Amino acid sequence: MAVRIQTEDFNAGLEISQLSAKRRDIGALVSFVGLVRDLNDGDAVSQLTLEHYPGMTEKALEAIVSQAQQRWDIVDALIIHRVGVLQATEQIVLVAVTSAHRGQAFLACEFVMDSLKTEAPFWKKERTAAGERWLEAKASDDEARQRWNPS
Amino acid sequence: MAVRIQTEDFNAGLEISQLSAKRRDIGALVSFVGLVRDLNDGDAVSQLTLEHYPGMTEKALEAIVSQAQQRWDIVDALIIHRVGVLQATEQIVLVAVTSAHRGQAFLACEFVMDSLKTEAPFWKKERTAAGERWLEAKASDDEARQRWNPS
Amino acid sequence: MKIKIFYFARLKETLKFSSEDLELPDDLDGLSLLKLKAHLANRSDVWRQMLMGKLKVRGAINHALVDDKALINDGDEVAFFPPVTGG
Amino acid sequence: MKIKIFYFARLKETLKFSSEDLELPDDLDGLSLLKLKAHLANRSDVWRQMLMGKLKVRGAINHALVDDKALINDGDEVAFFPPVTGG
Repeated sequence: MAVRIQTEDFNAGLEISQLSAKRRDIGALVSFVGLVRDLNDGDAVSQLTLEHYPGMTEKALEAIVSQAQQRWDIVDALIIHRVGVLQATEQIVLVAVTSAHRGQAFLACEFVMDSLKTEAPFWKKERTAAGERWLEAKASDDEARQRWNPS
Repeated sequence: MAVRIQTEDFNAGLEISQLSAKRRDIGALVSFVGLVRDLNDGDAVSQLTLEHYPGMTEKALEAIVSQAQQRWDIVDALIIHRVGVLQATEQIVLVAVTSAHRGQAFLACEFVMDSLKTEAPFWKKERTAAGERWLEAKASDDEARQRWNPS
Repeated sequence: MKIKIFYFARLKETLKFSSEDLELPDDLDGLSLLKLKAHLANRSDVWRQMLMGKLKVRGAINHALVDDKALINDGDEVAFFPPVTGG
Repeated sequence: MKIKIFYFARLKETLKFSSEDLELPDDLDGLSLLKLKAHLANRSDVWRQMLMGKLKVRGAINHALVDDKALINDGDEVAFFPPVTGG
Protein backbone atom coordinates (compact mmCIF):
# COMPACT_ATOMS: atom_id res chain seq x y z
CA MET A 1 0.00 0.00 0.00
CA ALA A 2 1.41 3.40 -0.91
CA VAL A 3 0.21 6.98 -0.95
CA ARG A 4 2.14 9.75 -2.71
CA ILE A 5 1.53 13.50 -2.96
CA GLN A 6 3.73 15.18 -5.55
CA THR A 7 4.01 18.16 -7.88
CA GLU A 8 5.65 16.12 -10.70
CA ASP A 9 3.67 14.15 -13.25
CA PHE A 10 3.55 10.35 -12.94
CA ASN A 11 3.84 7.51 -15.44
CA ALA A 12 0.52 5.73 -14.95
CA GLY A 13 1.54 2.76 -17.07
CA LEU A 14 4.80 2.21 -15.21
CA GLU A 15 3.10 2.49 -11.82
CA ILE A 16 0.46 -0.03 -12.90
CA SER A 17 3.06 -2.49 -14.22
CA GLN A 18 5.09 -2.22 -11.03
CA LEU A 19 2.02 -2.83 -8.89
CA SER A 20 1.05 -5.98 -10.76
CA ALA A 21 4.66 -7.25 -10.98
CA LYS A 22 5.04 -7.39 -7.21
CA ARG A 23 2.92 -10.52 -6.71
CA ARG A 24 1.95 -13.68 -8.59
CA ASP A 25 -1.54 -14.04 -7.15
CA ILE A 26 -3.07 -11.01 -8.85
CA GLY A 27 -5.88 -11.70 -11.29
CA ALA A 28 -7.26 -8.19 -11.64
CA LEU A 29 -5.94 -4.67 -11.64
CA VAL A 30 -8.38 -1.76 -11.78
CA SER A 31 -7.07 1.74 -12.13
CA PHE A 32 -8.46 5.22 -12.32
CA VAL A 33 -6.73 8.25 -13.82
CA GLY A 34 -8.24 11.68 -13.26
CA LEU A 35 -7.32 14.36 -15.81
CA VAL A 36 -7.76 18.13 -16.15
CA ARG A 37 -10.54 18.70 -18.66
CA ASP A 38 -10.21 21.73 -20.91
CA LEU A 39 -13.85 22.60 -20.23
CA ASN A 40 -15.75 22.83 -16.93
CA ASP A 41 -19.29 24.16 -16.48
CA GLY A 42 -19.09 25.52 -20.01
CA ASP A 43 -15.93 27.58 -19.53
CA ALA A 44 -12.58 26.86 -21.16
CA VAL A 45 -10.10 26.01 -18.42
CA SER A 46 -6.52 27.14 -19.02
CA GLN A 47 -5.06 25.86 -15.77
CA LEU A 48 -5.86 24.33 -12.44
CA THR A 49 -4.10 24.94 -9.12
CA LEU A 50 -4.30 22.22 -6.52
CA GLU A 51 -3.75 23.12 -2.89
CA HIS A 52 -3.63 20.59 -0.08
CA TYR A 53 -3.05 20.23 3.67
CA PRO A 54 0.38 18.64 4.10
CA GLY A 55 0.34 16.14 6.93
CA MET A 56 -3.42 15.65 6.94
CA THR A 57 -3.60 14.67 3.25
CA GLU A 58 -1.35 11.63 3.67
CA LYS A 59 -3.26 10.51 6.78
CA ALA A 60 -6.63 10.91 5.07
CA LEU A 61 -5.52 8.88 2.03
CA GLU A 62 -3.95 6.17 4.19
CA ALA A 63 -7.18 5.92 6.19
CA ILE A 64 -9.16 5.52 2.95
CA VAL A 65 -6.84 2.77 1.68
CA SER A 66 -7.01 1.00 5.01
CA GLN A 67 -10.84 1.09 4.95
CA ALA A 68 -10.76 -0.37 1.45
CA GLN A 69 -8.49 -3.18 2.67
CA GLN A 70 -10.86 -4.00 5.50
CA ARG A 71 -13.93 -4.07 3.26
CA TRP A 72 -12.58 -5.90 0.21
CA ASP A 73 -10.21 -8.72 -0.55
CA ILE A 74 -7.48 -6.67 -2.20
CA VAL A 75 -3.80 -7.43 -2.60
CA ASP A 76 -2.39 -3.92 -2.98
CA ALA A 77 -3.41 -0.32 -3.57
CA LEU A 78 -1.67 2.82 -4.74
CA ILE A 79 -2.74 6.46 -4.69
CA ILE A 80 -0.73 9.21 -6.39
CA HIS A 81 -2.18 12.73 -6.24
CA ARG A 82 -0.56 15.78 -7.73
CA VAL A 83 -0.60 19.28 -6.25
CA GLY A 84 0.47 22.64 -7.64
CA VAL A 85 -0.26 24.11 -11.05
CA LEU A 86 -1.60 21.81 -13.78
CA GLN A 87 -2.57 22.47 -17.39
CA ALA A 88 -5.56 21.07 -19.33
CA THR A 89 -5.18 17.34 -20.19
CA GLU A 90 -2.57 16.80 -17.45
CA GLN A 91 -2.98 13.91 -15.03
CA ILE A 92 -4.22 14.77 -11.53
CA VAL A 93 -4.64 11.49 -9.72
CA LEU A 94 -3.98 7.77 -10.08
CA VAL A 95 -5.70 5.11 -8.01
CA ALA A 96 -4.76 1.50 -8.72
CA VAL A 97 -5.99 -1.59 -6.89
CA THR A 98 -4.99 -5.23 -7.35
CA SER A 99 -6.94 -8.27 -6.26
CA ALA A 100 -7.37 -11.94 -7.08
CA HIS A 101 -10.85 -11.13 -8.42
CA ARG A 102 -12.17 -8.33 -10.59
CA GLY A 103 -15.34 -7.52 -8.67
CA GLN A 104 -13.35 -6.73 -5.52
CA ALA A 105 -10.86 -4.60 -7.43
CA PHE A 106 -13.61 -2.54 -9.12
CA LEU A 107 -15.43 -1.93 -5.83
CA ALA A 108 -12.29 -0.98 -3.90
CA CYS A 109 -11.02 1.37 -6.63
CA GLU A 110 -14.32 3.22 -6.95
CA PHE A 111 -14.66 3.41 -3.15
CA VAL A 112 -11.19 4.96 -2.88
CA MET A 113 -12.03 7.57 -5.53
CA ASP A 114 -15.42 8.44 -4.00
CA SER A 115 -13.82 8.74 -0.55
CA LEU A 116 -10.89 10.79 -1.84
CA LYS A 117 -13.31 13.24 -3.50
CA THR A 118 -15.11 13.92 -0.20
CA GLU A 119 -12.55 13.29 2.56
CA ALA A 120 -9.04 14.14 1.37
CA PRO A 121 -8.02 17.80 1.91
CA PHE A 122 -7.40 18.98 -1.65
CA TRP A 123 -8.85 22.15 -3.18
CA LYS A 124 -8.94 23.13 -6.84
CA LYS A 125 -8.77 26.63 -8.25
CA GLU A 126 -9.54 27.02 -11.94
CA ARG A 127 -8.29 29.72 -14.26
CA THR A 128 -10.62 30.61 -17.13
CA ALA A 129 -10.89 33.66 -19.42
CA ALA A 130 -13.14 35.18 -16.72
CA GLY A 131 -10.45 34.88 -14.05
CA GLU A 132 -9.77 32.49 -11.20
CA ARG A 133 -12.37 30.64 -9.14
CA TRP A 134 -12.29 28.02 -6.41
CA LEU A 135 -14.27 24.98 -7.42
CA GLU A 136 -17.22 24.16 -5.21
CA ALA A 137 -17.79 20.70 -3.81
CA LYS A 138 -20.44 18.78 -5.74
CA ALA A 139 -23.53 17.27 -4.18
CA SER A 140 -23.08 14.38 -6.63
CA ASP A 141 -19.72 13.57 -4.99
CA ASP A 142 -21.34 13.44 -1.54
CA GLU A 143 -24.04 11.17 -2.92
CA ALA A 144 -21.43 8.93 -4.55
CA ARG A 145 -19.68 8.57 -1.18
CA GLN A 146 -22.97 7.98 0.67
CA ARG A 147 -23.61 4.84 -1.39
CA TRP A 148 -20.80 3.07 0.47
CA ASN A 149 -22.27 3.63 3.93
CA PRO A 150 -24.23 0.77 5.47
CA SER A 151 -27.91 1.58 5.08
CA MET B 1 -13.42 2.69 -30.17
CA ALA B 2 -11.08 -0.20 -30.87
CA VAL B 3 -11.02 -3.94 -30.35
CA ARG B 4 -7.84 -6.01 -30.78
CA ILE B 5 -7.21 -9.74 -30.53
CA GLN B 6 -3.53 -10.61 -30.49
CA THR B 7 -0.98 -13.20 -29.35
CA GLU B 8 1.64 -10.57 -28.39
CA ASP B 9 1.72 -8.86 -25.02
CA PHE B 10 0.55 -5.25 -24.78
CA ASN B 11 1.89 -2.19 -22.99
CA ALA B 12 -1.05 -1.26 -20.79
CA GLY B 13 0.49 2.06 -19.77
CA LEU B 14 1.16 3.14 -23.33
CA GLU B 15 -2.33 2.15 -24.48
CA ILE B 16 -3.87 4.10 -21.60
CA SER B 17 -1.77 7.21 -22.30
CA GLN B 18 -2.65 7.09 -25.99
CA LEU B 19 -6.35 6.78 -25.20
CA SER B 20 -6.34 9.80 -22.91
CA ALA B 21 -4.11 11.86 -25.21
CA LYS B 22 -6.60 11.74 -28.08
CA ARG B 23 -9.05 14.22 -26.59
CA ARG B 24 -9.07 17.26 -24.28
CA ASP B 25 -12.48 16.66 -22.73
CA ILE B 26 -11.58 13.54 -20.76
CA GLY B 27 -11.84 13.82 -17.00
CA ALA B 28 -11.71 10.13 -16.11
CA LEU B 29 -10.04 7.00 -17.41
CA VAL B 30 -10.89 3.66 -15.85
CA SER B 31 -8.98 0.60 -16.90
CA PHE B 32 -8.96 -3.08 -16.11
CA VAL B 33 -6.06 -5.46 -16.62
CA GLY B 34 -6.68 -9.18 -16.25
CA LEU B 35 -3.64 -11.33 -15.41
CA VAL B 36 -2.82 -15.04 -15.23
CA ARG B 37 -2.72 -15.97 -11.55
CA ASP B 38 -0.20 -18.60 -10.50
CA LEU B 39 -2.89 -20.33 -8.47
CA ASN B 40 -6.46 -21.31 -9.40
CA ASP B 41 -8.80 -23.47 -7.30
CA GLY B 42 -5.83 -24.39 -5.13
CA ASP B 43 -3.61 -25.70 -7.94
CA ALA B 44 -0.41 -24.09 -9.14
CA VAL B 45 -0.93 -22.98 -12.75
CA SER B 46 2.11 -23.18 -14.98
CA GLN B 47 0.46 -21.93 -18.16
CA LEU B 48 -2.81 -20.98 -19.73
CA THR B 49 -3.89 -21.50 -23.34
CA LEU B 50 -6.51 -19.16 -24.73
CA GLU B 51 -8.55 -20.28 -27.71
CA HIS B 52 -11.06 -18.06 -29.49
CA TYR B 53 -13.44 -17.97 -32.46
CA PRO B 54 -11.85 -15.68 -35.06
CA GLY B 55 -14.47 -13.55 -36.73
CA MET B 56 -17.07 -13.94 -34.01
CA THR B 57 -14.78 -12.66 -31.23
CA GLU B 58 -14.29 -9.25 -32.84
CA LYS B 59 -18.02 -8.90 -33.52
CA ALA B 60 -18.94 -9.89 -29.96
CA LEU B 61 -16.50 -7.37 -28.47
CA GLU B 62 -17.63 -4.61 -30.82
CA ALA B 63 -21.24 -5.30 -29.86
CA ILE B 64 -20.31 -5.03 -26.16
CA VAL B 65 -18.51 -1.71 -26.68
CA SER B 66 -21.41 -0.37 -28.68
CA GLN B 67 -23.87 -1.32 -25.91
CA ALA B 68 -21.63 0.46 -23.39
CA GLN B 69 -21.66 3.58 -25.61
CA GLN B 70 -25.43 3.54 -25.77
CA ARG B 71 -25.85 3.15 -22.02
CA TRP B 72 -23.19 5.53 -20.70
CA ASP B 73 -21.73 8.88 -21.60
CA ILE B 74 -18.30 7.68 -22.62
CA VAL B 75 -15.75 9.29 -24.91
CA ASP B 76 -13.76 6.25 -26.01
CA ALA B 77 -13.19 2.59 -25.23
CA LEU B 78 -10.49 0.05 -25.97
CA ILE B 79 -10.40 -3.73 -25.59
CA ILE B 80 -7.23 -5.77 -26.13
CA HIS B 81 -7.49 -9.51 -25.54
CA ARG B 82 -4.64 -11.95 -25.96
CA VAL B 83 -4.94 -15.50 -27.28
CA GLY B 84 -2.47 -18.39 -27.41
CA VAL B 85 -0.17 -19.62 -24.68
CA LEU B 86 0.37 -17.42 -21.61
CA GLN B 87 2.47 -17.94 -18.49
CA ALA B 88 1.58 -17.07 -14.89
CA THR B 89 1.61 -13.29 -14.21
CA GLU B 90 1.23 -12.45 -17.91
CA GLN B 91 -1.44 -9.98 -19.01
CA ILE B 92 -4.57 -11.43 -20.63
CA VAL B 93 -6.88 -8.53 -21.24
CA LEU B 94 -7.05 -4.75 -21.11
CA VAL B 95 -10.27 -2.76 -21.05
CA ALA B 96 -9.96 1.02 -20.88
CA VAL B 97 -12.78 3.56 -20.96
CA THR B 98 -12.61 7.35 -20.99
CA SER B 99 -15.37 9.76 -20.06
CA ALA B 100 -15.90 13.29 -18.82
CA HIS B 101 -17.05 11.85 -15.47
CA ARG B 102 -15.72 9.05 -13.30
CA GLY B 103 -19.01 7.36 -12.44
CA GLN B 104 -19.79 6.73 -16.11
CA ALA B 105 -16.29 5.41 -16.80
CA PHE B 106 -16.41 2.96 -13.86
CA LEU B 107 -19.83 1.64 -14.89
CA ALA B 108 -18.94 1.23 -18.55
CA CYS B 109 -15.61 -0.48 -17.82
CA GLU B 110 -17.13 -2.99 -15.40
CA PHE B 111 -20.04 -3.63 -17.79
CA VAL B 112 -17.61 -4.38 -20.63
CA MET B 113 -15.66 -6.85 -18.45
CA ASP B 114 -18.80 -8.59 -17.16
CA SER B 115 -20.14 -8.87 -20.72
CA LEU B 116 -16.82 -10.05 -22.13
CA LYS B 117 -16.67 -12.81 -19.49
CA THR B 118 -20.05 -14.20 -20.54
CA GLU B 119 -20.50 -13.30 -24.22
CA ALA B 120 -17.14 -13.21 -25.99
CA PRO B 121 -16.01 -16.56 -27.44
CA PHE B 122 -12.78 -17.22 -25.55
CA TRP B 123 -11.91 -20.46 -23.77
CA LYS B 124 -9.13 -21.06 -21.27
CA LYS B 125 -7.21 -24.27 -20.76
CA GLU B 126 -4.99 -24.47 -17.70
CA ARG B 127 -1.88 -26.57 -17.27
CA THR B 128 -1.16 -27.68 -13.69
CA ALA B 129 0.99 -30.47 -12.24
CA ALA B 130 -2.07 -32.74 -12.62
CA GLY B 131 -2.27 -32.09 -16.38
CA GLU B 132 -4.43 -29.89 -18.58
CA ARG B 133 -8.03 -28.91 -17.96
CA TRP B 134 -10.53 -26.62 -19.64
CA LEU B 135 -11.81 -24.01 -17.22
CA GLU B 136 -15.52 -24.10 -16.54
CA ALA B 137 -17.69 -21.03 -16.77
CA LYS B 138 -18.50 -19.57 -13.35
CA ALA B 139 -22.00 -18.95 -12.07
CA SER B 140 -20.60 -15.81 -10.42
CA ASP B 141 -19.75 -14.44 -13.89
CA ASP B 142 -23.30 -15.02 -15.09
CA GLU B 143 -24.61 -13.28 -11.99
CA ALA B 144 -22.24 -10.36 -12.51
CA ARG B 145 -23.59 -9.96 -16.06
CA GLN B 146 -27.21 -10.30 -14.91
CA ARG B 147 -26.86 -7.20 -12.72
CA TRP B 148 -26.75 -5.04 -15.85
CA ASN B 149 -30.08 -6.25 -17.23
CA PRO B 150 -33.13 -4.07 -16.59
CA SER B 151 -35.09 -5.63 -13.73
CA MET C 1 -28.99 -27.10 -47.80
CA LYS C 2 -25.29 -26.74 -47.12
CA ILE C 3 -23.86 -25.38 -43.89
CA LYS C 4 -20.46 -25.11 -42.26
CA ILE C 5 -20.00 -26.11 -38.62
CA PHE C 6 -17.15 -25.08 -36.30
CA TYR C 7 -16.28 -26.78 -33.00
CA PHE C 8 -14.21 -25.14 -30.27
CA ALA C 9 -12.33 -25.97 -27.06
CA ARG C 10 -13.46 -29.20 -25.36
CA LEU C 11 -15.64 -30.14 -28.37
CA LYS C 12 -12.80 -29.71 -30.84
CA GLU C 13 -10.56 -31.88 -28.66
CA THR C 14 -13.22 -34.59 -28.35
CA LEU C 15 -13.75 -34.71 -32.11
CA LYS C 16 -10.12 -34.15 -33.07
CA PHE C 17 -11.28 -31.82 -35.82
CA SER C 18 -12.47 -28.24 -35.76
CA SER C 19 -14.90 -27.84 -38.65
CA GLU C 20 -16.93 -29.67 -41.26
CA ASP C 21 -19.09 -28.90 -44.27
CA LEU C 22 -22.46 -30.57 -44.01
CA GLU C 23 -25.20 -31.16 -46.56
CA LEU C 24 -28.66 -31.66 -45.11
CA PRO C 25 -32.08 -32.35 -46.64
CA ASP C 26 -34.20 -29.18 -46.72
CA ASP C 27 -36.47 -29.07 -43.68
CA LEU C 28 -39.90 -27.62 -44.47
CA ASP C 29 -40.52 -26.62 -40.84
CA GLY C 30 -37.10 -24.97 -40.69
CA LEU C 31 -33.91 -26.38 -39.27
CA SER C 32 -33.51 -25.22 -35.67
CA LEU C 33 -30.25 -25.44 -33.77
CA LEU C 34 -31.86 -28.11 -31.59
CA LYS C 35 -32.77 -30.20 -34.65
CA LEU C 36 -29.20 -29.92 -35.91
CA LYS C 37 -27.89 -31.05 -32.51
CA ALA C 38 -30.24 -34.04 -32.54
CA HIS C 39 -29.13 -34.88 -36.08
CA LEU C 40 -25.45 -34.80 -35.08
CA ALA C 41 -26.13 -36.67 -31.82
CA ASN C 42 -27.38 -39.61 -33.89
CA ARG C 43 -23.88 -40.11 -35.28
CA SER C 44 -22.59 -41.89 -32.15
CA ASP C 45 -22.58 -41.92 -28.34
CA VAL C 46 -19.59 -39.60 -28.35
CA TRP C 47 -21.58 -37.05 -30.35
CA ARG C 48 -24.70 -37.51 -28.20
CA GLN C 49 -22.76 -37.04 -24.98
CA MET C 50 -20.89 -34.05 -26.38
CA LEU C 51 -23.95 -32.15 -27.62
CA MET C 52 -26.82 -33.39 -25.43
CA GLY C 53 -24.91 -34.52 -22.31
CA LYS C 54 -24.47 -32.99 -18.88
CA LEU C 55 -21.99 -30.30 -19.91
CA LYS C 56 -23.66 -27.24 -21.36
CA VAL C 57 -23.07 -26.46 -25.05
CA ARG C 58 -23.67 -23.05 -26.58
CA GLY C 59 -24.36 -22.34 -30.22
CA ALA C 60 -23.80 -19.51 -32.63
CA ILE C 61 -25.16 -18.86 -36.11
CA ASN C 62 -23.18 -16.50 -38.33
CA HIS C 63 -21.11 -15.27 -35.36
CA ALA C 64 -24.11 -14.47 -33.14
CA LEU C 65 -24.89 -16.38 -29.93
CA VAL C 66 -28.31 -18.02 -30.32
CA ASP C 67 -30.54 -20.42 -28.40
CA ASP C 68 -31.85 -23.84 -29.46
CA LYS C 69 -34.89 -22.40 -31.22
CA ALA C 70 -32.87 -20.32 -33.67
CA LEU C 71 -33.31 -21.29 -37.33
CA ILE C 72 -30.47 -22.18 -39.67
CA ASN C 73 -30.48 -21.20 -43.33
CA ASP C 74 -28.60 -22.46 -46.36
CA GLY C 75 -25.02 -21.24 -46.32
CA ASP C 76 -24.97 -20.39 -42.62
CA GLU C 77 -21.91 -20.75 -40.42
CA VAL C 78 -22.86 -22.65 -37.28
CA ALA C 79 -20.63 -23.13 -34.23
CA PHE C 80 -20.80 -25.24 -31.08
CA PHE C 81 -18.69 -24.57 -28.00
CA PRO C 82 -18.69 -24.65 -24.17
CA PRO C 83 -19.78 -21.60 -22.15
CA VAL C 84 -17.10 -18.96 -22.61
CA THR C 85 -14.27 -18.39 -20.11
CA GLY C 86 -12.23 -15.45 -21.39
CA GLY C 87 -11.20 -12.23 -19.71
CA MET D 1 -4.45 26.99 26.33
CA LYS D 2 -2.44 27.43 23.17
CA ILE D 3 -3.47 26.13 19.78
CA LYS D 4 -2.32 26.50 16.19
CA ILE D 5 -4.85 27.21 13.44
CA PHE D 6 -4.41 26.66 9.71
CA TYR D 7 -6.57 28.16 6.96
CA PHE D 8 -6.78 26.78 3.43
CA ALA D 9 -8.01 27.70 -0.05
CA ARG D 10 -10.71 30.42 -0.08
CA LEU D 11 -10.21 31.11 3.65
CA LYS D 12 -6.48 31.60 3.28
CA GLU D 13 -7.05 34.01 0.38
CA THR D 14 -9.65 35.97 2.33
CA LEU D 15 -7.34 36.34 5.33
CA LYS D 16 -4.12 36.73 3.34
CA PHE D 17 -2.41 34.47 5.85
CA SER D 18 -2.40 30.73 6.31
CA SER D 19 -1.86 30.06 10.00
CA GLU D 20 -1.75 31.61 13.44
CA ASP D 21 -0.86 30.69 17.00
CA LEU D 22 -3.66 31.49 19.39
CA GLU D 23 -3.77 31.68 23.18
CA LEU D 24 -7.21 31.23 24.69
CA PRO D 25 -8.52 31.25 28.27
CA ASP D 26 -9.15 27.72 29.52
CA ASP D 27 -12.79 26.81 29.02
CA LEU D 28 -14.15 24.66 31.89
CA ASP D 29 -16.90 23.19 29.71
CA GLY D 30 -14.39 22.38 27.00
CA LEU D 31 -13.63 24.35 23.87
CA SER D 32 -15.68 22.97 21.00
CA LEU D 33 -14.92 23.74 17.37
CA LEU D 34 -18.17 25.73 17.27
CA LYS D 35 -17.06 27.86 20.25
CA LEU D 36 -13.74 28.53 18.53
CA LYS D 37 -15.56 29.57 15.34
CA ALA D 38 -17.78 31.94 17.35
CA HIS D 39 -14.70 33.34 19.09
CA LEU D 40 -12.97 34.01 15.76
CA ALA D 41 -16.18 35.36 14.18
CA ASN D 42 -16.21 38.13 16.80
CA ARG D 43 -13.00 39.53 15.30
CA SER D 44 -14.80 41.25 12.40
CA ASP D 45 -17.52 40.92 9.77
CA VAL D 46 -15.02 39.35 7.40
CA TRP D 47 -14.31 36.61 9.95
CA ARG D 48 -18.00 36.14 10.73
CA GLN D 49 -18.92 35.84 7.06
CA MET D 50 -16.01 33.50 6.40
CA LEU D 51 -16.71 31.08 9.27
CA MET D 52 -20.45 31.42 9.94
CA GLY D 53 -21.67 32.64 6.53
CA LYS D 54 -23.48 30.94 3.69
CA LEU D 55 -20.49 29.00 2.36
CA LYS D 56 -19.86 25.79 4.25
CA VAL D 57 -16.67 25.52 6.30
CA ARG D 58 -15.19 22.24 7.46
CA GLY D 59 -12.88 21.76 10.40
CA ALA D 60 -10.11 19.37 11.37
CA ILE D 61 -8.37 18.76 14.68
CA ASN D 62 -4.94 17.17 14.56
CA HIS D 63 -5.44 16.16 10.91
CA ALA D 64 -8.81 14.48 11.43
CA LEU D 65 -12.06 15.83 9.96
CA VAL D 66 -14.41 16.66 12.83
CA ASP D 67 -17.81 18.29 13.35
CA ASP D 68 -18.71 21.41 15.35
CA LYS D 69 -19.14 19.49 18.61
CA ALA D 70 -15.56 18.17 18.66
CA LEU D 71 -13.47 19.39 21.61
CA ILE D 72 -10.11 21.13 21.26
CA ASN D 73 -7.28 20.53 23.72
CA ASP D 74 -4.17 22.49 24.61
CA GLY D 75 -1.54 22.11 21.89
CA ASP D 76 -3.97 20.94 19.21
CA GLU D 77 -3.58 21.77 15.54
CA VAL D 78 -6.90 23.06 14.22
CA ALA D 79 -7.73 23.77 10.57
CA PHE D 80 -10.57 25.46 8.73
CA PHE D 81 -11.22 24.98 5.03
CA PRO D 82 -13.98 24.70 2.38
CA PRO D 83 -15.45 21.30 1.46
CA VAL D 84 -12.75 19.41 -0.41
CA THR D 85 -12.55 19.26 -4.21
CA GLY D 86 -9.62 17.01 -5.09
CA GLY D 87 -9.44 13.97 -7.33
